[in-house]
Amino acid sequence: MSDIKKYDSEFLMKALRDMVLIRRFEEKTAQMYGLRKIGGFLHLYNGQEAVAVGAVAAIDLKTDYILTSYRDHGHALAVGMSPGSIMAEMFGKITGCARGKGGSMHMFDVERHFLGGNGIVGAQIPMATGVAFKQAYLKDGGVTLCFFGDGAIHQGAFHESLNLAKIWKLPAVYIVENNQFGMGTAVNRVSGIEDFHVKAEGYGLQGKIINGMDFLDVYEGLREVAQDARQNGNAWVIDLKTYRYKGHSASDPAKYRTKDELESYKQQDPIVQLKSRMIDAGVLSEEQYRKLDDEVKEEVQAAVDFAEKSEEPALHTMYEDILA
Amino acid sequence: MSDIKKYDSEFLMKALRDMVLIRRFEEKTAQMYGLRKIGGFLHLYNGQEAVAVGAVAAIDLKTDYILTSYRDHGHALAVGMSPGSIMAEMFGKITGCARGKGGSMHMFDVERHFLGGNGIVGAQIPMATGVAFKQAYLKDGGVTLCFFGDGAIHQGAFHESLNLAKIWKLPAVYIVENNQFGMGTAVNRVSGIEDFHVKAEGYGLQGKIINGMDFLDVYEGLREVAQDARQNGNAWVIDLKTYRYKGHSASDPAKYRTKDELESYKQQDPIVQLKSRMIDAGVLSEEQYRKLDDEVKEEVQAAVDFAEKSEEPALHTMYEDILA
Amino acid sequence: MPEIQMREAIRQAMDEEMERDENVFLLGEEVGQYNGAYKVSKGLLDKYGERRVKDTPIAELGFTGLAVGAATVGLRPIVEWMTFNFALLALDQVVNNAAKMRHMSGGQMKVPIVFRGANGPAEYLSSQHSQALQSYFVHVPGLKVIAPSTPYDAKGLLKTAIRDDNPVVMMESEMTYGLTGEVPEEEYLIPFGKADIKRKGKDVTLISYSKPVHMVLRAAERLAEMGIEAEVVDLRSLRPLDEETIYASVRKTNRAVIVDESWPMASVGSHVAWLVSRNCFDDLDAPVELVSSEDVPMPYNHTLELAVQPTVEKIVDAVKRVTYKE
Amino acid sequence: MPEIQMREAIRQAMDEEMERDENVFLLGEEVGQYNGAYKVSKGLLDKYGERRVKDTPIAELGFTGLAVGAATVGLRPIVEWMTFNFALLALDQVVNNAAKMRHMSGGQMKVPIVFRGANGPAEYLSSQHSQALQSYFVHVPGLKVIAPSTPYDAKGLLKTAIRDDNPVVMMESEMTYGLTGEVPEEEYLIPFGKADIKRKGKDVTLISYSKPVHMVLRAAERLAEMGIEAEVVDLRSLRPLDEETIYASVRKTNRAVIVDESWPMASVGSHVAWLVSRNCFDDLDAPVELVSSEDVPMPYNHTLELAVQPTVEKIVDAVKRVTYKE
Ligand SMILES: Cc1ncc(C[n+]2csc(CCOP(=O)(O)OP(=O)(O)O)c2C)c(N)n1
Ligand SMILES: Cc1ncc(C[n+]2csc(CCOP(=O)(O)OP(=O)(O)O)c2C)c(N)n1
Ligand SMILES: [Mg+2]
Ligand SMILES: [Mg+2]
Repeated sequence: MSDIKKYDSEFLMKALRDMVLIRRFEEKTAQMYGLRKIGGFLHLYNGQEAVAVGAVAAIDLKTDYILTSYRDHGHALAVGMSPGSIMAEMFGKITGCARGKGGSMHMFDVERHFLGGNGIVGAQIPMATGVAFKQAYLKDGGVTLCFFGDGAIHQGAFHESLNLAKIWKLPAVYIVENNQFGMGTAVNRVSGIEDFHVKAEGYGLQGKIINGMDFLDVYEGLREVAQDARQNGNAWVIDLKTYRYKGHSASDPAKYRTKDELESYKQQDPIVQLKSRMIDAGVLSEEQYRKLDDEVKEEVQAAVDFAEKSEEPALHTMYEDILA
Repeated sequence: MSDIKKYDSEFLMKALRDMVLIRRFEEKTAQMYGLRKIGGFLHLYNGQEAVAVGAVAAIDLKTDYILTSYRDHGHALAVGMSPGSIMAEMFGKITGCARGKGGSMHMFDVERHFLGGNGIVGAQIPMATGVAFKQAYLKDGGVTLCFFGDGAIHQGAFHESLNLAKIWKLPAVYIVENNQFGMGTAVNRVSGIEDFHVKAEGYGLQGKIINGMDFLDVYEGLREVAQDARQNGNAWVIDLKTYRYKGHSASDPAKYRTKDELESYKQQDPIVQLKSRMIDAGVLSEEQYRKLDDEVKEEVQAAVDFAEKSEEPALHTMYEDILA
Repeated sequence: MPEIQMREAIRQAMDEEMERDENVFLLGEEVGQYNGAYKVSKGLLDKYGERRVKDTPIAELGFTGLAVGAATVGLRPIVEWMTFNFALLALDQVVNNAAKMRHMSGGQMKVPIVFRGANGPAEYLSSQHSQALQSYFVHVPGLKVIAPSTPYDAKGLLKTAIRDDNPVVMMESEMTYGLTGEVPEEEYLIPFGKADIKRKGKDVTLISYSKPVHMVLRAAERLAEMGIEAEVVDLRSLRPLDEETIYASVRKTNRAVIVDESWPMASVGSHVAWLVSRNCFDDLDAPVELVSSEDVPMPYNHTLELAVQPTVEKIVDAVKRVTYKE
Repeated sequence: MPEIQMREAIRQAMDEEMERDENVFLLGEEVGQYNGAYKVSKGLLDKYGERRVKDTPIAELGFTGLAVGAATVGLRPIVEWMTFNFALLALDQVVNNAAKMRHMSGGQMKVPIVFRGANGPAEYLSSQHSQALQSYFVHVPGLKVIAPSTPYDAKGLLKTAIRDDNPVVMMESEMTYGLTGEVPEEEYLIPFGKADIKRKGKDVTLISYSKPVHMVLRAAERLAEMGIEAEVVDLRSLRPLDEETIYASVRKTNRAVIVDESWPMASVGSHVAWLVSRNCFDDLDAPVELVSSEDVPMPYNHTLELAVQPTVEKIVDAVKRVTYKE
């Protein structure tokens, strides 16, 4: 376990706050889905907060990029997108980050180097490889983090991308956000191997397992790897073990797993863990935490209010945002 | 090196004859292409004869199946298709194995369990996996050999198939017919690793290198592996090292390699090797070889004659062979 | 006759055919333990076991190609694509292998396989998840394509598809899985290449298929109130296409409007519109109109999403144009 | 003006644009050391080096997606697919990412990328290698599609494509790479959405694009001998489509024949045929005819292969039908 004492409290407070923000945001999002303010497929991030927050802390989004799948609210918040623009997007409002065109699965913030939000399982993997290609082409010192699920690893897109990253020495970090299930399917039912970092060898790349339930493990693990990628053009395959608390999407009762399994993961909850370690380290009090949580709740409520009172897109906007 | 003394002369003579047949057939095919009797893409098998012949000897086509790419004349002859039906196919005649519909890239003999002849690089890999699926479904004790080139290994189809073969325990042997080039591209220019059997590990499968320039090595290597596949439902990845003497297709001058490299492979020519080992073992005389070669040449000429005097397909046949 | 849901009709067809023929099996993402993303395969794993109901990894190209291979050697796979949006990843195996194996082998092979799943816009899904991709399949000789609108048609056509010795693509619709309709208890089959007249009329022919048929029927009611009797032709089978029934209707009504939820360009809709234009040239009193989806990717916002698709209003307007009632 | 080959015209366009803009790069199978499977990229590796001319593995989905990603962050990739037959493997990246990234991001992204390569039947290749797949691309909003028939058009359109901030698909033809034509030495661009009248006439409008244009011009000569003056409209750009020029011609000639080498169903050809049928309804003296390839997979045998495609005879016959000269 990493030494929390190495880190200053501001850094830790920001991480904690970001994780709490994601958690509270997703709770609210689920509520809004229940109220039919949000429609379609809604993939929540509860339980996986340490991954997006640890990853963003580990890189520099001035030069670096992040791409992920449809399970993208956590990453969107972690890169600093305003909760209002995310909520408004899910409400289908013109003030949403994608002007109501994308919805829950397609969060984007190009300025913050967050390139979505892809609905086709695995389809962001070649694209992320191309973003890393640009970084190598321009020698701009950046690295690209590509997130995808344990289900995506069996797609041809993954295989083709890894080989390209190797032969062209691209600064890409391929992160299997291994939450143990692809929809209702447990990892081991569809995979010939258990730990995905093993795949790296078949491409002459390096791999590594990271504990995704611990913010500092994610942060330290990815920082090291990102550094190697940007400096040496080594792509990496990371099996990042995590867990999703909710169903695959809002309509999934998740009957395919036991309550015990879920509970055992909640014992290692990333927020609870960081919080208690911070308290132990003397950089956080229960009081401070309550305040932080209250602030976050207000921020989330403000996002809902913003979304609620934003305008629907005008009909003619259906013809916009298609060609540049 | 395997012990040639273990084998009876009939077995060896058949193998030698099959290899010589392929060699002479391909020489004639090239000639016919030069005479414009054959058109389109023509991918010759010279140099790789031990692979198809060794493989077919290693299995039993009553239960087993073979699928390969567009470089398929060698396999077609090895499974016992009549040279006439192959040559006629390339001449576009109605007596061709595919009634003039397929041409050089699409040899098929369903009765002999030879399922083509696929023109899309890698596309036979999922199909072969499906043939193995049927064998597992019916528990019929068969095994499927799937051949493809070193270029095909980077296709997503390869990756997706291997995982399926592992999780469903399919009796499939994936054989990279590694002739060192995909068109003009040397293997190492597009691959992150040198020996492809290494890929097996990423799927929990086993892999193995086989020397494809030696008939007995191919035969013994594949027999063992096929046996394991059929008995235990273990799929395998074989890096079968071989070399093509001619250009990628008949129109390729193959400037991307040195004469020396080509010569060094010709030193290990599979036919010359088997022939001289048979002579050393006392099961073949120069005289017998000449006779065999003469017979083969006649057989090939007969194939040309057959093709030549066969009919063109009638125009209305364009509407046939589409729906069953 | 019992009223059952579309999903149940499709399930029954698979169930009956799996029962009848041991070589029929089902594979796809979540078809087993999860009972199907849209619960279409409910109970089949329990009944037929893991040998015949296969949950696949998310590897559309691989498992589709696997099924094609299995079909060439005697099995009769039913491939469920969770939606056709994901089938783009598998298209090579459909177009270059399933549709051509018989051809390239000079008739040696047959490929008895069914590809099915949800196609077309659902709701609140944005552009990657809301596409009507039938034109990609209808374009290709060597395939058959069906797109039923009712539980009755779906069951009868799917049973025919499973028994067909050729690759058949059945395009369903998430939005109609819950729709109910009468389905007899006795076994029946519906042949391909037979359109169904879902409403008789004399003033205009409305030609559609799949989900939009229901909207077209609503439009026909609206038109009836306006004194226009529309005949509604449900194509059901897109390849082969029942040109005879289409032309017979247009020759009677002298006017045609095609309603198709795909994009307009190079679509099934515009193809049928041309066929009618050409083959009923002397019978037409007005140009053939096409009501398609707008030529834009599907937005997430629900109001926009509905406005992008055909609507009753757009259909009525098109009919007004062809009847010169504007 | 110098006469150069089509392949050289395409090469020049890439060369000039790579010279002009450091962010333009070329990737594909055999485009570098081998100088292109059809020698279209000859000399570019020597001139621009391995950084900007990338030989890829045979991994169409992967390298296409890579290029899409690179385009979203400022590079301007030219993707060469050796042939469009293999592009089916990459279609998901084109349809679901390249065409939709801008849309799904609410206009935040642009995707300046060109996809190009050989499309349509060549010779003696059988069905997997001889397909004209333009309908798949033209169907999709968010893409632009061009299909030039001459070296002049190819160069001017490709340069426009490389400078366009949107995904552009350029469909070439193996059979025309060796065809020569005049190309000026000075720089020029050809805008999208402008058809070109390749021959003036008054009796019938022949509409085509890409390789078949040359056959259509030969048919027009044959027709001239028979006293029929055909106007030949070369669409050049399929999406956007120059409807104005098409209709203006048909309004003059009152008759139209579309010539398209793809399969007929849900094709560009039948779409244009419907557009003309609808929008020139009152001007047409005969139904619009479509001369497409036969609705069959392409056979290897050369006689059959030619018979499957449009021929001068079929075009002349169609013109006879629309001019009632049968
Ligand atoms: C190509 C494709 N196939 C299928 C789907 C349907 N689908 C959406 S999410 C999902 C499961 C993905 O699981 P995983 O990759 O583990 O990601 P997670 O949802 O766990 O984050 C499936 C099958 C899809 N969106 N795209
Ligand atoms: C999907 C696809 N992409 C590209 C091609 C063009 N092509 C035909 S053969 C070939 C090289 C294949 O090399 P390899 O797999 O090593 O097989 P070999 O020809 O050496 O037997 C290429 C690129 C194709 N037929 N299919
Ligand atoms: Mg998962
Ligand atoms: Mg090779």
